[in-house]
Amino acid sequence: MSWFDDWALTLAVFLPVVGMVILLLIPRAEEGAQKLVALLTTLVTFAVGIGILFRFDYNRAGRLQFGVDKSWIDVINSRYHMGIDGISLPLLILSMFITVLCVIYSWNHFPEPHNPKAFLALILLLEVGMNGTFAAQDLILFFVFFEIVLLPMFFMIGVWGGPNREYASIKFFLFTLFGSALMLLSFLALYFLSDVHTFSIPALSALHGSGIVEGTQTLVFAGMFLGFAIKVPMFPFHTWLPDAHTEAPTVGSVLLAAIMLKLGTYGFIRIALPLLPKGAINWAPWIGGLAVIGIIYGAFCCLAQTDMKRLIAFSSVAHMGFVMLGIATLTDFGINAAIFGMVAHGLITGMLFFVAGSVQHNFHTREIKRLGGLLVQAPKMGWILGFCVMASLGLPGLAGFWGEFPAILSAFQPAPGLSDVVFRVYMVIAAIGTVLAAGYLLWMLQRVAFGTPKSEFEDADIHDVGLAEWIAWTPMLLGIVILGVYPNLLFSLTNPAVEHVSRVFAR
Amino acid sequence: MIAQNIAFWIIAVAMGFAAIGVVRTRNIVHAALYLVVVLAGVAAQYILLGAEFVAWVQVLIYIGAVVILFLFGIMLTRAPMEGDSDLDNDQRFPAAVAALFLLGVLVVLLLDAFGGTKIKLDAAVLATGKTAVVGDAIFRQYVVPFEVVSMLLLAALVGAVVIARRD
Amino acid sequence: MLDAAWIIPLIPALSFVAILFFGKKMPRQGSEIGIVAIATTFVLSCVAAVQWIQRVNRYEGSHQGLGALGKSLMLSTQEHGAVVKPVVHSITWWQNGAFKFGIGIQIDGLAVMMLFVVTLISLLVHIYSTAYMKGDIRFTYFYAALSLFTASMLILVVAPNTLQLLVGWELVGLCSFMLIGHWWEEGANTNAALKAFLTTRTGDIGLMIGVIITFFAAGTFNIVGINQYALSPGADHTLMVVGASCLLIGIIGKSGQFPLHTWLPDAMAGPTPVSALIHAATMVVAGVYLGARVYGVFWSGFNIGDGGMNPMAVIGAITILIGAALAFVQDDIKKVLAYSTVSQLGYMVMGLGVGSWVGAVFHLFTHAFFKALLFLGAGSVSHSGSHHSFDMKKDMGGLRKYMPITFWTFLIGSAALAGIAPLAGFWSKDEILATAGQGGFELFAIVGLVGAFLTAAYMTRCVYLTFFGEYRGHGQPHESPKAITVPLIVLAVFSVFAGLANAAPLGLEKFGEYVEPKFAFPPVIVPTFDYGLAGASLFIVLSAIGVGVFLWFREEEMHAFKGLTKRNVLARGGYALLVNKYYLDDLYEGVIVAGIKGPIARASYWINQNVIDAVVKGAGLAARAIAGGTYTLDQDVLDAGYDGLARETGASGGLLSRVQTGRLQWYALVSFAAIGVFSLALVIFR
Amino acid sequence: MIMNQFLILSAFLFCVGVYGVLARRNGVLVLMSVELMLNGVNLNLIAFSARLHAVSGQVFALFIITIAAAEVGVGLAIVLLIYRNLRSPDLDGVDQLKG
Repeated sequence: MSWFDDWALTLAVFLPVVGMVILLLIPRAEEGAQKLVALLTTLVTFAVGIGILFRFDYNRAGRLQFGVDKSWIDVINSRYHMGIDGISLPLLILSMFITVLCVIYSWNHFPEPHNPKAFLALILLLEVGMNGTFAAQDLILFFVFFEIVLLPMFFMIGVWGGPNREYASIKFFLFTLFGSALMLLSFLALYFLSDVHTFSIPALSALHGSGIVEGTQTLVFAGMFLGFAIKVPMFPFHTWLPDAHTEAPTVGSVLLAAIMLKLGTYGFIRIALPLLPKGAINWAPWIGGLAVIGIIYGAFCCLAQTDMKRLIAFSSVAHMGFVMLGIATLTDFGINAAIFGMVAHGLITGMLFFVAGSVQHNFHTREIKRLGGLLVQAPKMGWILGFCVMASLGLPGLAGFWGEFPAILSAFQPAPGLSDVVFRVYMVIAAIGTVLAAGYLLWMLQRVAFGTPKSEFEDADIHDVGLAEWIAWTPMLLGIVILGVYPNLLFSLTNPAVEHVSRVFAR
Repeated sequence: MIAQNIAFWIIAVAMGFAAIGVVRTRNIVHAALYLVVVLAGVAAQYILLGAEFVAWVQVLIYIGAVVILFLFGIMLTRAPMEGDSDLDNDQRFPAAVAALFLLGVLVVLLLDAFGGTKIKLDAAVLATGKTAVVGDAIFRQYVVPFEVVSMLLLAALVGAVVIARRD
Repeated sequence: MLDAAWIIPLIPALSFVAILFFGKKMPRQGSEIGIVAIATTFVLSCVAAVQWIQRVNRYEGSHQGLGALGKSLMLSTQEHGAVVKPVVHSITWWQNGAFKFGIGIQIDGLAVMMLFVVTLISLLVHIYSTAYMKGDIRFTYFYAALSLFTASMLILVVAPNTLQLLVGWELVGLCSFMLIGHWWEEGANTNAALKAFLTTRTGDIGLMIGVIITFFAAGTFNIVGINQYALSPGADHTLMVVGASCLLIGIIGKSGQFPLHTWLPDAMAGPTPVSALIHAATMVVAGVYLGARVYGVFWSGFNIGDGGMNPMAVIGAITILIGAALAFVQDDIKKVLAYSTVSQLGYMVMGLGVGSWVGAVFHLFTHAFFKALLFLGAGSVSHSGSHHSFDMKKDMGGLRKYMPITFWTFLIGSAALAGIAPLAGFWSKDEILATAGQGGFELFAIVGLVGAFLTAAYMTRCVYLTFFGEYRGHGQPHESPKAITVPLIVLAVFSVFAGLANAAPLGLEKFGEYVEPKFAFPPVIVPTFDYGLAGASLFIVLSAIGVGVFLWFREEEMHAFKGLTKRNVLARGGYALLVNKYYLDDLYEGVIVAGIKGPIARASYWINQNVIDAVVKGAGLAARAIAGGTYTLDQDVLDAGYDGLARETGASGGLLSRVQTGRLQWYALVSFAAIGVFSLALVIFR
Repeated sequence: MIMNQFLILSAFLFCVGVYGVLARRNGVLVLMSVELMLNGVNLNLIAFSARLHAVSGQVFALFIITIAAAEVGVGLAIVLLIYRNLRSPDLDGVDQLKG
């Protein structure tokens, strides 16, 4: 099986490309074949993921495994360097997993203007970018994959989106592109400032930014911060998110919420913190502050929403605030919580967007005011919505809690060098955020699911959860429960790898 | 060496005038003929530099094929054969400035970089120009680019047909 | 059984899953699964209780003399081996960094007592509901939720660490949300459910932060560890004060203490059996249970041993008065009971606050029986007597003739609640008051007595309006079926005799002996039975009943009232006072009752509805307003800023677009010029 | 011989070509000017080949010649197309990219 160890990541990243090429060769009329090819591709990719899960050495989760290190662009000493450890593994698997489910969900939910061929090809391309980002261990490689993701999402929103799609897609593109430009600048700065002139992430993180003075670190970190924070998105760079989510097709929203937002937080953990520890310490209080502002602010904005999808989108801002708070503590505790929060948010918010998409599919509206009595007309969907709402507001026993509570907990005692008092204030504010979260989510649940159907939809032809939806949703729902009941599945995996990251900050 | 130097300067001056003729003449057919002079001069320079094979390829392809192609083009587009003042556009002056500026920069750069460098035309140089040597290099070292260029030619052929086809 | 107590919460949890998936296919729609599961847990809990008692006895047998002292002696290091330790088992649940978090069980007297109470009440509620909820559209779902509710509460009860406690706590909140909003077609019900969840969740902020603070202070989530740390001389007092205050906020939210009690009456929107479960055994007592569990933190944080005043006792005392006063002006029988619960929970919290651990827990124990009895009785009345209405003034009255079992059990429950010796409520209330009086909290003892007076009075009113006078409803009242009356009788028996578990003058102090932890427990005082106090309290209660009888019975025709005093024990007790009605009339009617019934009660209700509730509502509205503002800010300022930026870019683009002639050669010219310039720059700045 | 003889000559050819490309209106003439530029580059390559005794310069010159032929083919086709559409081989009329 040693060939598998060598090739697993390459396969995981580039199999979707193969599928995409095959997909593009199929004539446009044969939609069945197109769907089948897309499904098979994602399934085979996911199978590779399963293989990785089996072959992964959990006793050495802190080290890079499945490493590939081949020469790529010699001139700038950038290499085709991939590898995964306990931090990337869950996210990589999540990405493969969600993509499969998205393809299944798409089976009979293609948004206008239909064209499954292009749509599925874009999903596959998106998967390349996402998997690649989580596997890349070279800054340039990372950047390339990071940017690949933009393109399919841009088209997905711009072509298959809602009425305001052009505005949303361009806003999304410009925001993220602006961030990545500064990020690339920071990468280049790192290359030239470090003594070894390399883009290798492991090599650079082994240096811990030694040789770069504190002021420079702070500056370079600022560039990365912008790049990643826009992707996360953190307050006040979040305004692209509600528009993008509102306009994006269901699958686009799911992928956006479940995976793409994690690219930013992942970037913080993988690149920004280990490469520039001093910069991180200088920035951490500000990041934490923006994070808690995001929590409260996102919650307030949620309360003011009339559109279901927009509400969920703003709730992402709040939830990613918890993740960022965990990261900002710079402790292993907080970062573990953050990774858990990322995975949990991926599953839960992904599910919420799925349900919102199906609601829109049935009612042709997302106006909360016009909805009501979902439990009467589509009881299963209503229950699933209730379940997701409960998971999202951080009910213990479901996945959301384990991202939220430990993040709050970690803020009590941030890494040495950070002010205890400041972070304890953050802790209290974040705790208040949990109540607001319960408020807006239950408020939405009440108005969408409870009560009786409004008169305009009394005779509407409403389909409850169908087969494709069941197949796509059940694994996610199970995932939410399993991670909620036994969180150690994830914590034990991420912990060794996170300790590598946080060791620099420990006393 | 002196003979070669003299030959260089004669050819170079001829080429220079011919080149200016290409871009300044008012008769489009004359331009094509000036171009022949320049191309032949370049071929001669190749020979001076010992690149015999390339020189003959230059003569065959450029003078034999490309210039004929141009003449066809001139005829097909029914360009005015006699003198026509309207061959230049209105950005002649800025274009000249840009070109001269570029030339100045290049000359300064070249003088600075290769001020005293000389070329010795010895046997070794002449050996590299041999057809066998060039062929060897193309079909061993550069066989992949060669194939790619072949594909390119094919594509250009098809492309030219597709573009120019009357549909 | 003590070591395997993890099975106890597991069974209802499995039953929840089973009912969810197979309930609809079962002949009785899943109710049988729930009942069998809960019955099994009840039996197991009894076994656990017996084994715990044996364990304590065995221990005391081998440490003769020491054991008797153990309770009253201070915990010190020498005695570590000499006290009964709780049975603690824990496995690693998750691990984060250097911290390991366990899940498991901690079984001691308190846990065993709670297991018994929770499973018993839950079992009776399950049985009761087969009749009460018959034909409900979501019958199966109701049973599933009941199972989950019980499971969550049991998880909370057996929790060996604060984290598991928090998990159970939140799950209990979820289940109460589901059950209060059981009939979610109606907006009022879902509003109540939301209010309950959000209010308790507000309290949960406190709990969450309290858990975090105690964790960082003690370095562990383990309850025993936290208590040990809190009681050790080296404990950080500041952290303990803050931690205790935060935990107190959690208790206030969950146990309906002033000022977060407003959700409790609204929670009556749920089905009556659920109200019984919430008020007697699960949801609201979770707060008191938390207080009893990590008592060390409160003891140390609030300096309870020193007497005087502390936030916990004050909150409890205020709640007693507020709740009791509010109960007067309710027409809805369930709301009377709800406010009564608020008031009784106040006793428990105050009991904890004044150092009467045993009293508070004992009151929790007895209260569970009679309050469940009262709620189920009210449910029985509405089910069979008043056509599914809970309005005492409009749809009830005179029901004692039609529903004798319900009437007598309700009467027993009321008497127990009012605190008439020798029923259950008397003993537990007296224990709290005695401790308060002897532990330096005299003021609170007086508040407790006032509360007792009010309690007795409003219960008299409630009983009168429901069961006496003329029937005012429109249905055909009849006695309820067996599934309803049997639980009532069982509970009535417990309401009568449960108090004897800790009746000092009768030489029975088993409750304190077996329930009170000996390990990592603060040196609470054990009050001596005070006949004076007990007598005073009894007198107050009886006089209150008399006043009540006088006030409410008198309003009806005289013959009904006169006949009543001959037949009715309660009324006869108040008869002596009625004889003297002429010179007491002004006093009662003019001052006390008019005061209480009129301005004070109305004022507090008004304050409750218009100030406190308004604060809750206002907070909601303000949040909405702020939300609107924030959103406007978001859309009009931030977003507009970005859009403006884009527009500017566009405008400058327009300026530049004149350069775009569209002509290839112009572009080429620009390019070449640029190349020239850059090359020159390269040459110069090389 | 001095290296710069050839290099400057090639630079001269290149710049004359640039002028032609920029200033000529007729498409065919523009293409001719492009040929001038390419020849300048070729001369440069051959000069370096001689200087460094390396055959690769000549090989690249050959490639360029080939590509130039292809380019003329496609380029003339485009000019023809322009002529057919605009009734004139002039490039001034091709300004659809105008902003």
